[in-house]
Amino acid sequence: MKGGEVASGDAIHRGDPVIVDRYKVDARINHWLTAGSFVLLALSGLALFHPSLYFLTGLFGGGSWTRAIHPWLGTFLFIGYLGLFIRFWKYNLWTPTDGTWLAKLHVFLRGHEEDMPEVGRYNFAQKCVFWSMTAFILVMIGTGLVIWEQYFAAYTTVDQKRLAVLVHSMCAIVMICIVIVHVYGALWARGTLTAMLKGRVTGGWAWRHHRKWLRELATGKSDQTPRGTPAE
Amino acid sequence: MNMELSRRQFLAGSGAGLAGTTIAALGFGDVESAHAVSIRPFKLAQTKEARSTCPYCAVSCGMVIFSAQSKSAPGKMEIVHIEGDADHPVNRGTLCPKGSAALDYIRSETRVKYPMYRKPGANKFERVSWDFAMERIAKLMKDDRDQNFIEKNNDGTTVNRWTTMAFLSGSSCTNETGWLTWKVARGLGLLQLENQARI
Amino acid sequence: MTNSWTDIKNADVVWIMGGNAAEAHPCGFKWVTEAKAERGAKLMVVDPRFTRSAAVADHYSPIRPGTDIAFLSGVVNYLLSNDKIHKEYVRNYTNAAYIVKEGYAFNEGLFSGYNEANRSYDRSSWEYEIGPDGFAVRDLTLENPRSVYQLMKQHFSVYTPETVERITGSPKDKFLKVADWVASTATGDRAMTIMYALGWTQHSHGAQNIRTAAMIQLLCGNIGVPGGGINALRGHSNVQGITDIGTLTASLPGYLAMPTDSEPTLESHLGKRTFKPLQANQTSYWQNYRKFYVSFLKGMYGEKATKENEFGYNWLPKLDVAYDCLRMFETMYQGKTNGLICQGFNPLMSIAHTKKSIAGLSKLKFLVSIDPIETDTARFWENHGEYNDVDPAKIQTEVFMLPCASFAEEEGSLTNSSRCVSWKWAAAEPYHESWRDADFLADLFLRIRKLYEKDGGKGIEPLMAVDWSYKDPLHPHAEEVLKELNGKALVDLKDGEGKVTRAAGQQLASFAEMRDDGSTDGVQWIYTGVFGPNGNLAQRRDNSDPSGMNVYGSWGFAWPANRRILYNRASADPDGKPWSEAKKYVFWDGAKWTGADIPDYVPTLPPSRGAGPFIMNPEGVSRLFARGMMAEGPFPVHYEPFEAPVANPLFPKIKGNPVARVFKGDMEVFGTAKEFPIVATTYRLVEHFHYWTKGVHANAVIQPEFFVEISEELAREKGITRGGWVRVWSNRGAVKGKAVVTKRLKPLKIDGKTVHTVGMPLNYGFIGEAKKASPINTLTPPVGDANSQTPEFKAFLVDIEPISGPVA
Amino acid sequence: MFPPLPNPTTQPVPPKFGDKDLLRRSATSITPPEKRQTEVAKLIDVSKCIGCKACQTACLEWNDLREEVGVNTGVYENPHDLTPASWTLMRYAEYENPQTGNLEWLIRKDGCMHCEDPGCLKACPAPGAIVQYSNGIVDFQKENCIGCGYCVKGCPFNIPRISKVDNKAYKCSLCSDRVAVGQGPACQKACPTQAIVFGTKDEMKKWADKRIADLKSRGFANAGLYDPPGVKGTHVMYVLHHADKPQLYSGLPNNPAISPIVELWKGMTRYAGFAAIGAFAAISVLHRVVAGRSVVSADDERNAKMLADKNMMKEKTP
Repeated sequence: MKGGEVASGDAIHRGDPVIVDRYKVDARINHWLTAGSFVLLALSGLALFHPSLYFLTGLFGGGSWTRAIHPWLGTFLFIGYLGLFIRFWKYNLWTPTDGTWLAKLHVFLRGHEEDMPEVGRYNFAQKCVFWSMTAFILVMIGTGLVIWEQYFAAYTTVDQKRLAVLVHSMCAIVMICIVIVHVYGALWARGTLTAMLKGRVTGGWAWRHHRKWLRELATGKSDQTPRGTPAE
Repeated sequence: MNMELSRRQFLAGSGAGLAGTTIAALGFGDVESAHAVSIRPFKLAQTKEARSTCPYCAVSCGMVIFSAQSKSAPGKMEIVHIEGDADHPVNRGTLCPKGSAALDYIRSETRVKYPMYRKPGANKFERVSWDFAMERIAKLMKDDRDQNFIEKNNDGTTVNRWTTMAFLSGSSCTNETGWLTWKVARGLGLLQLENQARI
Repeated sequence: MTNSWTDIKNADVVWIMGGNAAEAHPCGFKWVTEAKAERGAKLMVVDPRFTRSAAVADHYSPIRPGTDIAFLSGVVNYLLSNDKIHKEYVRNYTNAAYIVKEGYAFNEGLFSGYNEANRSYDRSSWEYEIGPDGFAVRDLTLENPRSVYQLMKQHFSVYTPETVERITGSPKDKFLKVADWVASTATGDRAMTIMYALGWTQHSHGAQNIRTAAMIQLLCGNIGVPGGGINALRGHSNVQGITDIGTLTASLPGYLAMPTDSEPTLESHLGKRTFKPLQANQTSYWQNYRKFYVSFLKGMYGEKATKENEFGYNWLPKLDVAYDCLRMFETMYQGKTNGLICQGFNPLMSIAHTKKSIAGLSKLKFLVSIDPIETDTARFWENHGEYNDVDPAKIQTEVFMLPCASFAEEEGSLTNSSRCVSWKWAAAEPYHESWRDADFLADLFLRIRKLYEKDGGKGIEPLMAVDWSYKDPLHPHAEEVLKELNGKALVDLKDGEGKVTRAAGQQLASFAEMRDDGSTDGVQWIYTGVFGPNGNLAQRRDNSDPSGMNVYGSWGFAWPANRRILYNRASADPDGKPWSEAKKYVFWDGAKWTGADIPDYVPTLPPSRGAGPFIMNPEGVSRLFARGMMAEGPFPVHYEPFEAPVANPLFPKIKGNPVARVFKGDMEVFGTAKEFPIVATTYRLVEHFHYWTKGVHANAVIQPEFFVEISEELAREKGITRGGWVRVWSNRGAVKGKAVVTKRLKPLKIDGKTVHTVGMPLNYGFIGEAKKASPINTLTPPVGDANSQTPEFKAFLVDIEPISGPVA
Repeated sequence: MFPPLPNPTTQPVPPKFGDKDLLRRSATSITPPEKRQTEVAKLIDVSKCIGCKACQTACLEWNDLREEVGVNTGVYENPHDLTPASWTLMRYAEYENPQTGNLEWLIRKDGCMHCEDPGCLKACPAPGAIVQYSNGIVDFQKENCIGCGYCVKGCPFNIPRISKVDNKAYKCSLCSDRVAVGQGPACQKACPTQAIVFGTKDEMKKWADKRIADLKSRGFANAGLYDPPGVKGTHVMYVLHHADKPQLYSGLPNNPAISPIVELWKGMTRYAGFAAIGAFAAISVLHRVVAGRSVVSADDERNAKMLADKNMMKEKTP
């Protein structure tokens, strides 16, 4: 692929350890706002999903408020995610490496990333999260509008609403699962959270998880052929 | 040290995660049981009832009219509900869409509230007092009667009629009003006296 | 109504025609659904539209508006030619056996004695042959060719099912089913009730519509029996009572007559009206006319009414001509009326030819409207765009709009359609600044009197002669007025042996107690008994039904004499035995008349005396042959409406009703079938009451806007879509409304020609909460029935076109 | 005639049912009373209905509802549909009967059917916003309603409406306040032809049999009672001349039941959902335990340093 793996603002700072800038501040704000709205959405959604969780409406000032706020949070999340999408979509495009990477997934899960093919800014798993979130958010906003009584009741039949509410709740579940994976991934790979909190990672982190990205960053040129010797 | 940082963050995060359940423990869960069912209190309790007759068609259904102390005009009774009189042999408590809505008639927005007067050529009504209206009407009637009352016709027969004045009498008025109308109209010598019987 | 609302439950066949009881009288209609549910009665509806009455009917037949006489005459012909009549009833209780005198004739659609110049008849030939004994000659075999029976057979023979279909458009099979069901009640053990309303009266031949129906009922023996009768479903809650009172141009209370110029003395008036019997032993109750008249005068003028001054007879205004509504507005239109008081009346909406009404009202010096809610009439001078396009500056009328107490804010008595007088109590004081009608009338009358006392003026004597001795003259109390209607003894009333039967000052128990010597008063003889010595019977609320025949004799008071079914003596055969157990009602028990009701008969007069059951008539029997009573003739004839899509198929030369009154200049406002090919009819909607409820929110909600009902066929033809706007115009004006395209209206084949009918509700105007609309009478023709002058609202000609929408 | 109930009393009377008689309560698990109250029912005899709309105005007046004045759209229905302020509505259908060739004007009073198995209540997420009394009345509790509109989706008859004003759901309450003092619903009291009668469900079924027999005698072979089993019966029932074709009556459902979609949504989805979430969380924890954390080694740092130094020195030297 042409565009390369390097996003604007990515940079290397020599030193020990080497520090690499991965996320600019606006990207981080964008991410955390989106993340926050997701959490609130999940809580308000679950509150209306099952009586045993209705108590969660307490967090939003009661049932009516929950009902009123939830769709607006959804709208907010949609916009937020749109920002992330515009920022990162090109680094999430399919590359041949993703195929070989996927083939050695078991190795990755065992934590032996040193034996994995070098990946760019994002590995295959992260790309999956990215694209599935994109897809589900589209479905959620769509079905969400259908069941947004206050403004859109008139535009659809009851049967369409019924289907929408079913799809909406099912997709919500799947999304929550994906986010669990996403969050776990971030916690599992030590140093990852810092990327989103402080915006930087150590060179070692980059070398281990996104070597191709690091190389490009260092050489300034996008080159498919790995230089030097594989890490031992 | 970055790692340390992140760990602390993580704990903090999980702490936040706990918050929900803690709140539950604090009794959010009791929200349900706090609410009791509410059946609207029966609104006719403590009202005064009067037996009346529907003002509309000539089935003349029996009505029960419920009234209570007015909130707007203290001391006055205000009609709060109307329904059919179940004791009435004809309607047996039923009412048609007009009768069922008779309350909206009594409190109609187009109800005349005060005597209103329209001057010749004017394009609006103005509010006047009853005394002004009645005095003016009596005057207009007397003047016209004095001009146009016929005591004897050409053959010299006493006819005592006043043909330039007309009275349309309402067929929803009571029999008593009807008779007073007849008496007043004929007493003045009116022949142009009609009601809705023909139309 | 001859019978009562609750009596409808006793019917085996219910025939609704010229009315729409389910929509105009829903709570009375309950007794139709009860008859169906409880005794398997059959309901048939004949109407130009498939109405909400038809929705629950067992049989429906369409009909072209204004052709009811042809349809009904077809039934008469069916009954006579198939001999499906109640022979004994017809022979003994109708004038079928009476011989009509020589000279009476009918040809080319006209009866003997027609005078084309003044559009009226010399009715002298429409009479019985009088025998040497001074009584009318009869032939109880009914075979004499000049007997009413034979003349009828001949007269109605032209109305064959085919002819009926040709004129009315009612398919032959549907017509025959109706005729057959009618015939099924000519047996004495089954009864049919006929329910009609303004669908029959609002025609240039309205009275004859009803007469023809009455004849059918007589032929079947359905008058005077439970579940039978001919029942007029009246409009307003007290239109019956107000009609009884007689606030009608030519009426006195209790159906007594106003004096006319040709009756200079009381005797000259009474002489004409105290009818001698036309058969031996007949009651001819109108012989008592003078007692009622004198008692009335005593009530009207009290002390001042004496034998010497003919009880004040000459104080009453004398009628030069009858000022019915149509003439009223004609007179107004001619500028001959200066003042008008509208008491709970909205004439701008209810009188034909609105353009003319507006012009008339504009010529008034002053208009007074007293009504609980605003009426279109009170604001006739106000510009409401296309709905009432007038220029206030050009209208010099002084207008007073006075607030009146609503029904719930006053007490008094009302008389329902089945003549039952019952009391209502006030639920609250009058709202806002409104007055009770009584207070308005008293105040007005006393103010005018005061002005005369002060300044003098014309016609003081008759004005001052009126008795106004109420406890509080400014606020007459309802109960004292009802007492006045009932009447009392002014001196001790004694019987033959000098025994006091009624002490001076006591209320009379019955009009039988009334005297013609001034010793009794009582302005409303038919109500006498309502407030007798035992108090106010209108307030009775005992709803027990001792006979089990749905007769509630202890609820209120039904005039006359608390009778619930009129002519009920006819429910028994000449020997006084019930025609059948099923219809046992009033009968002779050997000593007296008894049964479920107060006998409409002298209680102790044995059947052997042969007095007929129709005691008001000098014949003692009912009239199939109307003698001189009807303007159009003794038998009904099919005349087309003044605006008809075809020429009269029977008598092509005759336009409309040959004796209907048409004012000078009004002939021109009629449209022709060439310009206006579509028949139009107007009607009430169940959701609304006349022109009031457009000002009542909830009713405006459930039927908010004027519309025009048209058939799918006409819609296709004209390119009109459901809910789209249409313009309907007649030779007198145009209205606009939404189109309700429906299967419930169908084009009919009339005399080989396809005729469309459109229907329009009359309940909308430019004042109120409902959407504004032009008054429907913008379209209707200003011609009335020849007897009652009821306007022809139910059949006229229009054209229709789709439009884009009104220019607001 | 069905004996009319006496006029209402103006004396205060304690309601005949309440909290203790709850059969179901939305989003709440309650133990129903061991003794159930006699089931009540409103019977609507379509064959006696004259479509006069007295039920509509009576309902407006009794429940203090203020509906808007609309327009005519070429039909008799007004308003054009049920609304938060119109809990009942006359629906008119013109049907040309192919058997008889006669036109039939089928007029049906639409409104809440008070199902024995109430879809609205089952769909409702707000505890106590919808309750079902043991006498069969399904009532909305405004103060608990959150306006989510789930009841709309749950109802097989498409009855509840959400107010744009206060965002609460509204529908016929069967005049629970009147029934509680021994009166019938306002619409039933008004109905001029007793096309609406009210009593115990058994009484109503008996009464219906009588009406059905009458209709059959008048040639309506398929006359029958509409008490759909799909919702375990209703407490508002119809007598229909064509019980075999309910849809003729302005689309009365042939065989109504809570939509399978709603059942799936309110049933399986919940449990599957929680299971899935639980599973993912569990797997994560498990993976953490088994695979440990992915840690950056010193080598990695060194390699990164080498890489950085190499390239960046290059850049420096001219």
